[in-house]
Amino acid sequence: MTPAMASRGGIGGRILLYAALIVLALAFAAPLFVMVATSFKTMAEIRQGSIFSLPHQIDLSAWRDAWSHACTGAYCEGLKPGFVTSFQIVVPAVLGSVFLAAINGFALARWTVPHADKLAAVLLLGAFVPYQALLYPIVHTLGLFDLYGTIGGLVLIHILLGQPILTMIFRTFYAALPHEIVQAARIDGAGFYRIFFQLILPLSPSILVVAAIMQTTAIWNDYLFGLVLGGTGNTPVTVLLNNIVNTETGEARYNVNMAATLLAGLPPLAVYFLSGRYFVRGIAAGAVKG
Amino acid sequence: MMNPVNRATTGGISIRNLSKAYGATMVLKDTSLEIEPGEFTVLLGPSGCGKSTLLSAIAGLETVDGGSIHMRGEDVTHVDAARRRIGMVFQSYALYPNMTVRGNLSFGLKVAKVSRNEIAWRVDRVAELLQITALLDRKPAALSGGQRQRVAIGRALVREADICLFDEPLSNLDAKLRTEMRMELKKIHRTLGTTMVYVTHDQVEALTLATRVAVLRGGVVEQYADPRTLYEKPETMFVAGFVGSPAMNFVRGRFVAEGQGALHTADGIRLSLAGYPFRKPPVAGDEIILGLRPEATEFAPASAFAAANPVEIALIEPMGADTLVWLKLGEQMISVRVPSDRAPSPGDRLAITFDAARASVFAADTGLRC
Amino acid sequence: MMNPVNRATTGGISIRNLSKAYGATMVLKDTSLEIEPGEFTVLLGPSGCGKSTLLSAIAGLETVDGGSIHMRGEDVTHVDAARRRIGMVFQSYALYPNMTVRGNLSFGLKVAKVSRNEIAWRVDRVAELLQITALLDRKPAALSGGQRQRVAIGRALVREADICLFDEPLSNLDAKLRTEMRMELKKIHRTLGTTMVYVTHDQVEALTLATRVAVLRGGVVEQYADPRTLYEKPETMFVAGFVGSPAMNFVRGRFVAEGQGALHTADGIRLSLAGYPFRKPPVAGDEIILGLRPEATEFAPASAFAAANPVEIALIEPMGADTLVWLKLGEQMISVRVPSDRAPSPGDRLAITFDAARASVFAADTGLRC
Amino acid sequence: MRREGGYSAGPGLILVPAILLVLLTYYGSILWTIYISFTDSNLIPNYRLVGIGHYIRLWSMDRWHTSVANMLIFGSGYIVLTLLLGGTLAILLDRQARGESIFRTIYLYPLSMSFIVTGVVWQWLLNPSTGVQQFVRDLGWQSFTFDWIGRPDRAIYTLVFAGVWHASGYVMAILLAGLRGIDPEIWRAARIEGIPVWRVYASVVLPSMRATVATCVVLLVTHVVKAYDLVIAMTRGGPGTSTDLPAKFVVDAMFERGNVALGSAAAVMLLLIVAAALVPFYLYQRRQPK
Amino acid sequence: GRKDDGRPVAEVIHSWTSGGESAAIHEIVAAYEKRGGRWTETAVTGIHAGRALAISRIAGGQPPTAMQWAMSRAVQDFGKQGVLEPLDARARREGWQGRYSPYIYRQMQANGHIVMEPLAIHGGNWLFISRQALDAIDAKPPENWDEFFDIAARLRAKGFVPLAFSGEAWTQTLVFYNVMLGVGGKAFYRRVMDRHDASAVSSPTMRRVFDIFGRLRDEVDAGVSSRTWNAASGMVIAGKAAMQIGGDWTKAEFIAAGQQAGRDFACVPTPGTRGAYIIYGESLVFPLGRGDRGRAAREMLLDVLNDPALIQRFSAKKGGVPARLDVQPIHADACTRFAAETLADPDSPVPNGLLAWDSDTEGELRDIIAQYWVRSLSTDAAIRSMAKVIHDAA
Ligand SMILES: Nc1ncnc2c1ncn2[C@@H]1O[C@H](COP(=O)(O)OP(=O)(O)OP(=O)(O)O)[C@@H](O)[C@H]1O
Ligand SMILES: Nc1ncnc2c1ncn2[C@@H]1O[C@H](COP(=O)(O)OP(=O)(O)OP(=O)(O)O)[C@@H](O)[C@H]1O
Ligand SMILES: [Mg+2]
Ligand SMILES: [Mg+2]
Repeated sequence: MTPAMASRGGIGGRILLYAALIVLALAFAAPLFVMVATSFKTMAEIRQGSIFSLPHQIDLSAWRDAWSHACTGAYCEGLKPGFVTSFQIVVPAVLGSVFLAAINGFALARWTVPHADKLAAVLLLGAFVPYQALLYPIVHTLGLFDLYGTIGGLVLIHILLGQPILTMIFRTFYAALPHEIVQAARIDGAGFYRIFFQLILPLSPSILVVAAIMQTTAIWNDYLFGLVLGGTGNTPVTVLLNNIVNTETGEARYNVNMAATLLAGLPPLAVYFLSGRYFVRGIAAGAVKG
Repeated sequence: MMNPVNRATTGGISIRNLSKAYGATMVLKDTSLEIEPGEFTVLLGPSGCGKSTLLSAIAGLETVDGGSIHMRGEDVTHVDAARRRIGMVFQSYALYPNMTVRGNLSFGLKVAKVSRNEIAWRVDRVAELLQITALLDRKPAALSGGQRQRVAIGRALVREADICLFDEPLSNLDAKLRTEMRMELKKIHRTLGTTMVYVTHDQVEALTLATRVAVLRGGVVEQYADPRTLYEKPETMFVAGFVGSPAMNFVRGRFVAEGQGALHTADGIRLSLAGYPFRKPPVAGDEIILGLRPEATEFAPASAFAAANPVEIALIEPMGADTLVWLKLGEQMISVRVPSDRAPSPGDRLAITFDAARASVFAADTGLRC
Repeated sequence: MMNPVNRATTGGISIRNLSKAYGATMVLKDTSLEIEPGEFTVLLGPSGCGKSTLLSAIAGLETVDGGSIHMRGEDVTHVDAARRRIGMVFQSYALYPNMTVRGNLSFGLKVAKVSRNEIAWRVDRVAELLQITALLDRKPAALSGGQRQRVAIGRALVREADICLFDEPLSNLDAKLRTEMRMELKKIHRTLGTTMVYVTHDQVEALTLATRVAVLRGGVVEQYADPRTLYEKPETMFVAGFVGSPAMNFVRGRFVAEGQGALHTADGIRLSLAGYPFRKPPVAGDEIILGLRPEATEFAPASAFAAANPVEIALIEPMGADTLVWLKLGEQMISVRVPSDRAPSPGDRLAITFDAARASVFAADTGLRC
Repeated sequence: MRREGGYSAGPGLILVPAILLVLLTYYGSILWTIYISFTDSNLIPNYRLVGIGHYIRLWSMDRWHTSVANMLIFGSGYIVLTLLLGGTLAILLDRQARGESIFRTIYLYPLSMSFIVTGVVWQWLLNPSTGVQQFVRDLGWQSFTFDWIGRPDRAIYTLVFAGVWHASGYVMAILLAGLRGIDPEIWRAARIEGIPVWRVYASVVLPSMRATVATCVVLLVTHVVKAYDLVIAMTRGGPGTSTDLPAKFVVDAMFERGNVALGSAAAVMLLLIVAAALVPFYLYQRRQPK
Repeated sequence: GRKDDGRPVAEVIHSWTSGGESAAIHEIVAAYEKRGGRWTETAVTGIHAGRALAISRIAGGQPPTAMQWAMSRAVQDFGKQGVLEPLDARARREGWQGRYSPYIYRQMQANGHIVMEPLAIHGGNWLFISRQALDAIDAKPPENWDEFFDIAARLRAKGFVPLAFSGEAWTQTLVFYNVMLGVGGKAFYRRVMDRHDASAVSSPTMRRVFDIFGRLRDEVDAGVSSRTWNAASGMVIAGKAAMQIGGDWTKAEFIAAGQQAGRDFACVPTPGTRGAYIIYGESLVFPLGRGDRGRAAREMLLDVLNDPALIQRFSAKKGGVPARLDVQPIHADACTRFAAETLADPDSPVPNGLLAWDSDTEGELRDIIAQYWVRSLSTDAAIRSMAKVIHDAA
């Protein structure tokens, strides 16, 4: 869409547009407001007051506790230790899974792969298996290859489990690319990888961002595999968060819980925010007629 | 670019019994075409007749359903496009949107591991030739239609392949540039001896550039001949009607054996065919069609002729140097091209004359030349 | 389609001092153009000169940086495209990819709440006209380049707006179809009196269709005149060189006052300008340029002429009916168009003759007609 | 979608190991799960076959029927509303709004927050005595009632709210990436024809993004099928068993109720249901002209 | 990081993650490391996650040295699968039989082997009452259900929510068992819970249990269904609600809010349950198969746990009473003292749901009770379903 289109509908349309955007943003942010407000309250205030009220005074102790004091087992070091582990898992797993899925999606969409349709469908079906049902075989197999309890094993599993949906997303996206561009590159003598790296990847910033958002979210927030496959010592943030927040018979400190959740959510949020400029770019605009 | 490397004998293409369907639509039907090394073959035909499809098949971009393609003497039917070593210009440009013009031009060379200097040199050379030097650092989205097309041509030329395919490469260029480019292509073809297969709608392009023109109709090659033959001795009515602009006029009637043969139209007009070199004269009474080129037809004041074929001016189309005069010959319309300064006035009554030796006669039933 | 509704007086367009830049690139510079109601204006100019941009500005698809556009007497500079009530054909077709051809044609009418019957009738009519009836149920992806273009034209025509904009609508059609479509467009224009603004590269289209042609150069209108005037009395050298195909020949030299004036070239050739209707004759010694149309130039056996201007045949380009003969006049190249049957043989030595009254003379410094 | 007729070995080389590994992970696990469902595994898996008893018991359980019925109710509401809201957001953002990046991040933020705690916030918001109901009553509308979370017949819809809030950003991101790939000339053509913007979206843009929309649907279906955290965080399946979902049924059976075989049988049934639902979809996709 | 310095590494899975729990487990960690071992752990809260982790690790051949497991039927099933280390030799050596009450000692065995070591005991039949509320109506804590409803009515009149309650199914089940114990007495309770007597379910007593349990629905407020038990405690602490039924872990909420047992709130047995103790046991089990290194760690950990002082400190921080009879609670407040007194009677322990049933049956019963609570099931239907489930389980 060209900037000229922005003028469409005039000032009135613009005001309506922003009104809609803002109202929706407020609605989306309401739970966030409750969380932030709660995180700055003392427990006494939380018990007494309304969830919508602003804190009487800003109490930062919950944030401090969540970051470095809350207990998550024998140790009371807050979420802090988990961040390193989580980054160690998320960075390679997101890069690996997005990258692999992009290649596979492109190959399935635009290249002669025998039975690509069926392959894609069979692959996709995998996305519907509840992960819990995969748990035992995965633990068992990882154990066989001595990968159990290692970050490497966990990364591998995240890469594999992300494939069905990601591959589908990339395949759909690449199928819509004007195919003459790929043809021209083939005429130019470029092989699969060159076309992929020099032509296709630069054309896909928006979908790469989508995939990265999906994977960052999924892997950062993954609890089950991080818990079960991480083994001892490789405890990601979510497991710590869960230990802080979830309690069956211990006391609940909602302010700490909220602060911890907000803290744990920051890295993905940063990814969403930073990915913005890549989103704005359209693809292929105008390079192809017809 | 202009390295006088003689590749003249390397780039032959032989297309044998090719067929291709999209679902139920048969696009190519048992198409065969022998393109000699160094030849400049133009594919001509109405929109949708399968020109682009045939070109794609040659490039290896479309799988074919049957038949084979040989290139440089080798069977390449199942060889990947990337390994056919050709250049190609796409009808839809297909520029790489993420790369600048320079990137578009040098991509293929980089792939081929041409040295940096050589790339820079070739790109500059081609850019100059195509008058796109000033655009080298723009991306395709910031180019006009014609500019994009020139970049697309440049991308094919810069590779210096011994086979080059063009799908209507000049259609979005202005006349001046088109003429220049046409001459450049001809020069390139002469210098390099590259085999060129060229799809166009433009008669002038087809006739000036081609060593041979293949006229396609519904995926079938109707005639494959040098431009002069094609123009003067079209084998079928379709070719006759399709080649030449303004188009050949057709006058329908029955063959009568008077004199050396004549044509009688339904509304009583008689045209003598004296001097026409029949291959096999039709039987008297057969329905035939007389093809007259607008420029090979003239008119004279009506009085000088028999009252049997008076004509009336229906429409006058000025076309710059010439003017096209549309005449009513009985119920049939005929166009005559005259220099603009000799154009008659609307309403004048005239009669036409023509040289039967330069006309064409077709059998009405088969459409084949008699 | 052919409803004889007279809209002839409704669709005037007045463009005043328009300017538009893309970043640092000034595309339109103080462009003005008065298009009378019912006029058929063709925008002609080299690739990248701003034709599409000007058309987009008229359509309201691009904001302009300065100037104003009036339509039907009203200022529409800031009126949305949707409310300018126009039809438009895009250079890149811009068909709706998810809809069939029928859907593409009828979508706008449906939105405008035209009755079902009326829609069906109009679509069928237009489809027939454009020979796309058989394609009505296909989607754009399954069409050839030319077929897409016809659909795009259909989408504009079916709206029956009193202003219609065309961006190279016929560039992907074959000659036959192009001729037919050209005539159809002319007929439509006559019948409906629609104001048409038409971008093309095709000389023939420009000259046959236009009531007036605007020649653009770098976003500036160089001349805006009827085709005949444009062709015969180009105001600038640029127009002279741009309009007409094959292009006008230019002979550069100095004006000398001998007889009624003559041109002396650097290599000693003398050409008499006797009979040329100077507006304001140049000063003797001024550098001037003589423009000769290839078809308004003839040659005679060399012997019949002074030894001062012998010519040599450099290249012969057969173009079907005619042949273009390239001559060397001293160091300068001149093309002459002759009927193919009267083409000379390569190597012949000849001399050229021309009618100065039909030539053009320009001042070399300003490029303006003298 | 036209596929190039190439015969390059490149894509085969990358596809085979990657996809095989994915298929092995999923289908190996699925086969294992199928096997286990025919054994008498209880607390931990074993390999003693006992036949189809678990399937019979499964289909005789009210709770399973409730789960499946809930999945249909929740699934349709969730998918339809998420698509509508996500689509609306994508379209609003596509209109060249200033601050797009900020709005986009706000709409995406729910994704980054762990459901463990956002679930608590939603509980508060939906709780008649602390949340929206009380808020509105405090504003003076005393008769306002919004107590769905406590009503067995309505609680399932509250899951829809939270789910839509959580996932709309996803759908927005995917659709936005698709919208950015639409040929800008199409917009120009539509403007000339005087077609209202919404109509262009509805009749041209979204239909030509059908594959992308389908991707979103598939993605959302996987969410529905796997919906576990959501229920746990919001209602724990209650009131009673009124918000139970199949994934929760599976996990409960396997890990809480020490009945791995029954859980496996439920997982297998779930997969069969999904496969049955996907087949028509797949056939429809294939029938589309490419 | 998995440094290998030759020290026996105890790898422990547990779910003691909240502040008090963490302090408790830290006592064990400190003792273990003092002894020369290295402690690594996977702490995980949530019964599903914990089980998923534990079972998948055992099934996947990666068992931990020890794992926390509530004393339950499930652990006995576990033991029967042969995946837990028998502790018989050590039990004999250290005289475990005399160390635990007979009831608990019975629960420690599977297939005739000792397979778990209990650390602390919690009680499940407590009624917590806000002093402020009691004072407002000038009443004493109720001893039976009639008194309970009487007090409830008066509390409501004063603007209190009589009973703070949550929407979690397990709390509903806990309260149901409380009512069953209070209404039917120990004998009836054991008939159902120990002997799995389906006919008891069909008896009029059970109908009365359901009725009274059902009447509790009138004593709670509107927001009950989406509340956690902690939030329910918060209502009592904040003075909005008056009473809460629950386990002694509930006390931790009151303590954390700065309240004192006896002064700010009272803890008494749920009406009709004086002299009975619904028992919850916190214990460790030791999966088989970690090789020599694993065995060394396990033995060292068991040696550490043999120390009565450690158990005493652990239980104190954990908020329960020591599982061992030979260890006295320290710093006991009113509630703990009362619990210890009750437990001194060997006839007082009765099972909680986990001890009474295998997990599958327990879950099904929980579903029935939860559905009854929200009126998705009538009394008749609930009794019928419950009878069937218990009949099938027996
Ligand atoms: N988005 C853009 N950004 C920068 N420059 C642009 C952009 N669009 C067009 N231009 C430039 O503006 C000039 C005019 O473009 P326009 O498309 O109007 O040319 P045109 O006359 O239609 O040419 P053609 O005949 O090749 O279609 C060209 O030089 C082109 O490179
Ligand atoms: N993907 C497709 N599916 C179905 N039919 C197709 C497809 N592509 C092309 N066709 C049809 O095949 C025929 C030949 O197409 P092709 O593009 O080769 O024509 P062309 O001769 O290049 O025409 P033009 O001069 O208009 O570009 C056309 O009738 C077209 O409608
Ligand atoms: Mg084509
Ligand atoms: Mg243009």
